Amino acid sequence: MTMVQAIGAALHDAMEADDRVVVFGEDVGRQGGVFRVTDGLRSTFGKQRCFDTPLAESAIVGAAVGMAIRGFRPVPEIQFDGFTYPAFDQIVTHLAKYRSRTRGLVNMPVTLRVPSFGGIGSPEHHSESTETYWAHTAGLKVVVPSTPSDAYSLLRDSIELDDPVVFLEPKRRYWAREDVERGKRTEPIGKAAVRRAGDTVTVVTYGGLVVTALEAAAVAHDEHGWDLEIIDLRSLVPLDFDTVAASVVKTGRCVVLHEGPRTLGMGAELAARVQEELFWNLEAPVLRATGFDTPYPPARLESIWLPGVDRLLDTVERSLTYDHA
Amino acid sequence: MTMVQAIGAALHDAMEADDRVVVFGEDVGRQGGVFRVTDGLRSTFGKQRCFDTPLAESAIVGAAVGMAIRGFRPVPEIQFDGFTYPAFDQIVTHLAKYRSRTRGLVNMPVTLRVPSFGGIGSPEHHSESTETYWAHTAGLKVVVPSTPSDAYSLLRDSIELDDPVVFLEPKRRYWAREDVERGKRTEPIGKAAVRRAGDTVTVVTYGGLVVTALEAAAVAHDEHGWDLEIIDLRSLVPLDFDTVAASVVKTGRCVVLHEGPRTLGMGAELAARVQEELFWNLEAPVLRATGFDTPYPPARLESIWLPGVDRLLDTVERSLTYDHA
Amino acid sequence: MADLLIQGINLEPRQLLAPDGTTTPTAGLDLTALHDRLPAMYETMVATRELDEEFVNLQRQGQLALFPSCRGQEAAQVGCASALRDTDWLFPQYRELGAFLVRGIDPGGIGLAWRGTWHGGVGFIERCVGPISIAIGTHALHAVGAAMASTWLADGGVTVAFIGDGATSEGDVHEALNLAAVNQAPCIFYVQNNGWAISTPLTDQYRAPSLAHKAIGYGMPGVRVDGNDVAACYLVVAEAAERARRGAGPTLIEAVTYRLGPHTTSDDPTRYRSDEEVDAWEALDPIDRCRAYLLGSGLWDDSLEERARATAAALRTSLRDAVFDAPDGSVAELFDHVFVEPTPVLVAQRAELLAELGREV
Amino acid sequence: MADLLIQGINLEPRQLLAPDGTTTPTAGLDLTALHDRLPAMYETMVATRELDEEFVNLQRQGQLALFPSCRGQEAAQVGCASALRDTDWLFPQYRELGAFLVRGIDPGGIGLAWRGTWHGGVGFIERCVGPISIAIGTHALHAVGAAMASTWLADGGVTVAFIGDGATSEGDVHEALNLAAVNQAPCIFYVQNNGWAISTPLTDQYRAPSLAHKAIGYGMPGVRVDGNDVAACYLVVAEAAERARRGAGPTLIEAVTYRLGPHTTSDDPTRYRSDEEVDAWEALDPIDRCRAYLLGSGLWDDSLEERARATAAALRTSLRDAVFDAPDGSVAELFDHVFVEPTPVLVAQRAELLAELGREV
Ligand SMILES: Cc1ncc(C[n+]2csc(CCOP(=O)(O)OP(=O)(O)O)c2C)c(N)n1
Ligand SMILES: Cc1ncc(C[n+]2csc(CCOP(=O)(O)OP(=O)(O)O)c2C)c(N)n1
Ligand SMILES: [Mg+2]
Ligand SMILES: [Mg+2]
Repeated sequence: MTMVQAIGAALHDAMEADDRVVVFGEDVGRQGGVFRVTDGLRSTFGKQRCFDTPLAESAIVGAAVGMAIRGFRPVPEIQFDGFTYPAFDQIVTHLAKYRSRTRGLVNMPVTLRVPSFGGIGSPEHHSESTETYWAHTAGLKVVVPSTPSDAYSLLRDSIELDDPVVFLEPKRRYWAREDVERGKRTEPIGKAAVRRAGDTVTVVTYGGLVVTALEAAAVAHDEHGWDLEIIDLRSLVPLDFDTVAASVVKTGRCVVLHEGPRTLGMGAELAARVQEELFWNLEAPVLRATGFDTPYPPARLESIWLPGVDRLLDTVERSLTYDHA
Repeated sequence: MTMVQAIGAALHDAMEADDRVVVFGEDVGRQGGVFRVTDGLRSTFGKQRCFDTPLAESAIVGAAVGMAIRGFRPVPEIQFDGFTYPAFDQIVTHLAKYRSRTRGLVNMPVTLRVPSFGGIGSPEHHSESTETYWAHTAGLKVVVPSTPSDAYSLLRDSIELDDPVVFLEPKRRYWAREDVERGKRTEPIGKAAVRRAGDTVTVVTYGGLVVTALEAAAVAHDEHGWDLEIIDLRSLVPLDFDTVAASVVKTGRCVVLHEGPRTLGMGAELAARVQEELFWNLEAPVLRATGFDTPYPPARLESIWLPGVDRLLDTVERSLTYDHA
Repeated sequence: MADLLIQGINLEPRQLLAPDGTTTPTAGLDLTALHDRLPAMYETMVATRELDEEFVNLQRQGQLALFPSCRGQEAAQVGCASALRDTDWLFPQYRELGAFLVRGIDPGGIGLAWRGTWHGGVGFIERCVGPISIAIGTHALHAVGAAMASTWLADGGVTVAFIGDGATSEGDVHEALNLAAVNQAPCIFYVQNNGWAISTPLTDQYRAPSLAHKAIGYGMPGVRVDGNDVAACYLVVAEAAERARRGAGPTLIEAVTYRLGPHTTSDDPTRYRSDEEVDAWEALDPIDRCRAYLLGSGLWDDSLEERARATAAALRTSLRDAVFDAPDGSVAELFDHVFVEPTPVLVAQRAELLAELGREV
Repeated sequence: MADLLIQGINLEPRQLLAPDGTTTPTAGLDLTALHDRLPAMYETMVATRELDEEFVNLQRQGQLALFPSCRGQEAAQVGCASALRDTDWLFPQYRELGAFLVRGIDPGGIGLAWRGTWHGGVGFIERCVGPISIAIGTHALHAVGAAMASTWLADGGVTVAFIGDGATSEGDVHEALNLAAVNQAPCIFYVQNNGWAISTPLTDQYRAPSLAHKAIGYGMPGVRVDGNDVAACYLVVAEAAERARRGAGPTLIEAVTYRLGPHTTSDDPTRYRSDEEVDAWEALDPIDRCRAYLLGSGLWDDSLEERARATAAALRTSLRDAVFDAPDGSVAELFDHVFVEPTPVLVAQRAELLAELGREV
């Protein structure tokens, strides 16, 4: 099953399990979504439970808030990462705060699905890393799967959760295949996965770059004899700091890998946390292999702009050779 | 002169110096702004150069982009921090990227003034710390004055700059008084100020909390004999890391103070940078004295939620007593 | 009057009660059907006016941080809310005290919002009313989502979004109107056009012949109503609600009224509007008008006024009791309501803050 | 036809040329005044059609990442842009190839956007055209700001925002229409209603009688025009531009047309629409219609077709030359255009990346 199919299966199974689950967004109905994620849902569940909206992202999220107030469990889709911005106010002002504002009386079991990140040669505004905006905003959970089976499981969990989840789907992994056992849950939201054990350097990452990190680990092992420990965060809020800490205690070195701009990217928070809590365990500073502080580049430049195996290995090497210069 | 008056004077002087400068927003004309910052501008410069807009923040920023394309230097106001969110898309998608998209042909000399942050007992959505959203977004400069004379000077500089600036005005300092010499510039954007020299711990902050830090420094000195070095960043983008670094080299300890939520607040970026670049200079991890990862509290709870002298001194003490636990 | 019919929408607001309390000879509407309801609406309007004054007093006494008075808009709010069922959802902006009282929301719970004890107020949701919503225009979309949910639940419910004239300029209100129309959602957009958005007059807010005319661009009915005529407001909303309940979709109603007081207690309206303008609207007071009609139509009896004053007094007392020197609430609650289960970061931060407070004591 | 007049706006689009190329006997508009302009518009429509095909070819050959064809919308775009001055600003969405050619934008510069060499394209601003704008609806506000600037500069300029039917649902378009109306900005909102927003049909997009009807809610003139009639599009825009230039404010124009091709080269329209629908619109081809009129009115001469084909061929060649295996551009440029002067962080990151690339070589 591809990740696209796994997500589609999760939506199907969630809709089957609970008729309060409704799926909507731009082109998710008739067309089954521009990536075909929602293919078949309209014919299976009817157009009341899977429908096309007008071209209005704020409306998509705002209406979801209203539906949640009335007991539904909306799973809206925003067509691409960059189009969450018109809905920013509804997400930050309401989706994130409604529970607080109503003193816990109204939950927001809304899962906002967003095909996200770069790497597939898309046009402008289609490759944004938005996670900092959500993770900094109190009241949102932020989930980023990296494999089809996790995508299935984390999406089912997200839909069942009574909190709002921004569910960032790494488009560049949409066509990755894996055997997915339908109905089976992997680890819950809030639990990171150690994708490869190692004791040389801890690499913390998520989403589409988990594969990059694993590739780099293979090279590092073969060419340098370094054993990288690769941690896939799976959710950024809640953050499974314990798993990160256990690894850093072991390796003494940590590199964070993400593709969004470096300034105030997740690497900033992880570096801050790791040095705050594991200061004396560190043999070198926490380093960041990331995208740059520029707008996301045009398609032809993305492969050199994005952090790949080279940038990660350079950074790992800097960590390993760091000394009292 | 109060900070309100200093900002008003800067607007006046900028409009007088350059007739391409236009000021607009909700209630900035007839009323002179809800804080009276723009008082008198409409009568002095006419309603073409200082005007009220409909209640539509995206329109305010989007129109500013269009005016800038045609050679104007718009200085729009968003009435309160939380109301930048409806304009988020225009700010992030266009204001920040227009210069890149046009390959440097079109500058965006737009200064977006935003009465910001908490501390004055305002209702919901009127006390937001938005700086992470802007500082993480490539293409925006982010300026935060802490004194009336800096507010005057930094605003004049921002308006003269050909880049877009998000100008965050700390409301709680609006009524602070200082002798402001009209026309005089303090240090330029991108230069931090050492507000108090000291060699015990470096405290990095900005905006309304600079005063808090100075108060804490006085207490620290009197009660504990600690000499805090207080750095006022003045601009978050560009960040004057050299000034921070020089201080940390001297003190070996650093605490970042800001009022927004801790996760991915400016403290995260500063901690990451400091440990990346000054790892061997640190005697303790960079620590953060901040707001919490909750929505901004109602007025009656803000004073205990906001980081004050106590929280800062506790954090300084943790830095000083940090050892190999 | 024909020249007031612009593009099929009547610029002359629908009216049943003329300012002097006589019946307006309009549209053959039967006012007697309302006779059993009018006394209660009168009572609520009086209570609203008085409770509003108490809010202002409490703000002056430093007990509240801020208050936005609804003085002058009592008929628009009470008329509208009275025409609905208690299970119909209302999504207010912030100035809808009259509607809150119709719903029986405890004044203290409203007061806690303005005191700064809890954002959004307390006791709203339990009455099918959204929390006080300060981010202008945003709640209109919640109303549409809730209305769509009503259709799915087939609960016969109608949802009302209260919107100011200023709010109509926000993108969210446009998206809400359009989404409701496309889905024929049982939703009423109830615009209180009170002449001002803080200091911004209508001429700087829109150029349409009226706000009701915006309905045309969404393919829904639009109607103007005299917002100082409680009977007309009631009937226009009742009609729209009936239409919505039978699946005929949303309606945009513009209630033409006036904000007699300042925008909020922090505002100084003399900076932007004339006394003459205010005086002209004072003469159109919605409560006086209703009383005059009740008197003229034989519905009046002095016990009504007594009852109204007694209700008002009780509400004032209950407000004072709830907010005067009210305790600040617990900071721990802030952490507890962010998520259903706090994250590890929140657990740690909560403990940190409690430790800090403990140390301070 | 009277029943098509809904709330003062004619649902029957204005038309000068009937589908068979004869003159529609409408509104007494004088077509002969357009005779010296029609051949050039025909030429540009043909060039647009052919260049559009070349774009599609290049995408199939892997030279472009994506392309949104404007096939079927040539008259709407060429007619509109031809009615304006070269100094009038245009803010396109992304599908306006016809308008780009009227402005003489180099096809290669357009191609670089779709190849993925530079966001927004190259060579637009120099021709008073905004960059390709993919974030739907957002650029409408830029048009209003630019139009307000025109008023202040007293340059007699008119600004046009090109908007899709889907785009009308976005909050930004509402805010733009309202802001333009309130300021009586010299701005034209030119909606190409091409029947679809990707897979979303008009019935899921709005419920107004037409998109032109939205004008009423903003207090501006609204007009429907046959978007496959280049003469009608020209005249309607010329009228609106004249009105705008003399300070009479904005206009909303709905050009009723059809997207004959897929949404983009990535789209498969058979998933959501019928061949019959497409065939019906193929029969209304705007280029055929213009040619038929030129033939019937004696304006035709064979050299016109030759010239058109030659122009088209030259544009195709110029596009191929510019984009085929075009170099990727410099990553350094990315850092250089973020700000006027790069920040220290950007200087460092730029050096870092160049070092990384250097090491790779
Ligand atoms: C998104 C947003 N922008 C700005 C404000 C500041 N503000 C508060 S009330 C108000 C005016 C609202 O006018 P209107 O909608 O007419 O309602 P009224 O106050 O007249 O009842 C403004 C601009 C806000 N609360 N929210
Ligand atoms: C804000 C935003 N949301 C979603 C999209 C994805 N998208 C690209 S084109 C399109 C449909 C646009 O339809 P319309 O405005 O009718 O223009 P057309 O493509 O028909 O020319 C959508 C939804 C986008 N580009 N921007
Ligand atoms: Mg108002
Ligand atoms: Mg379309």
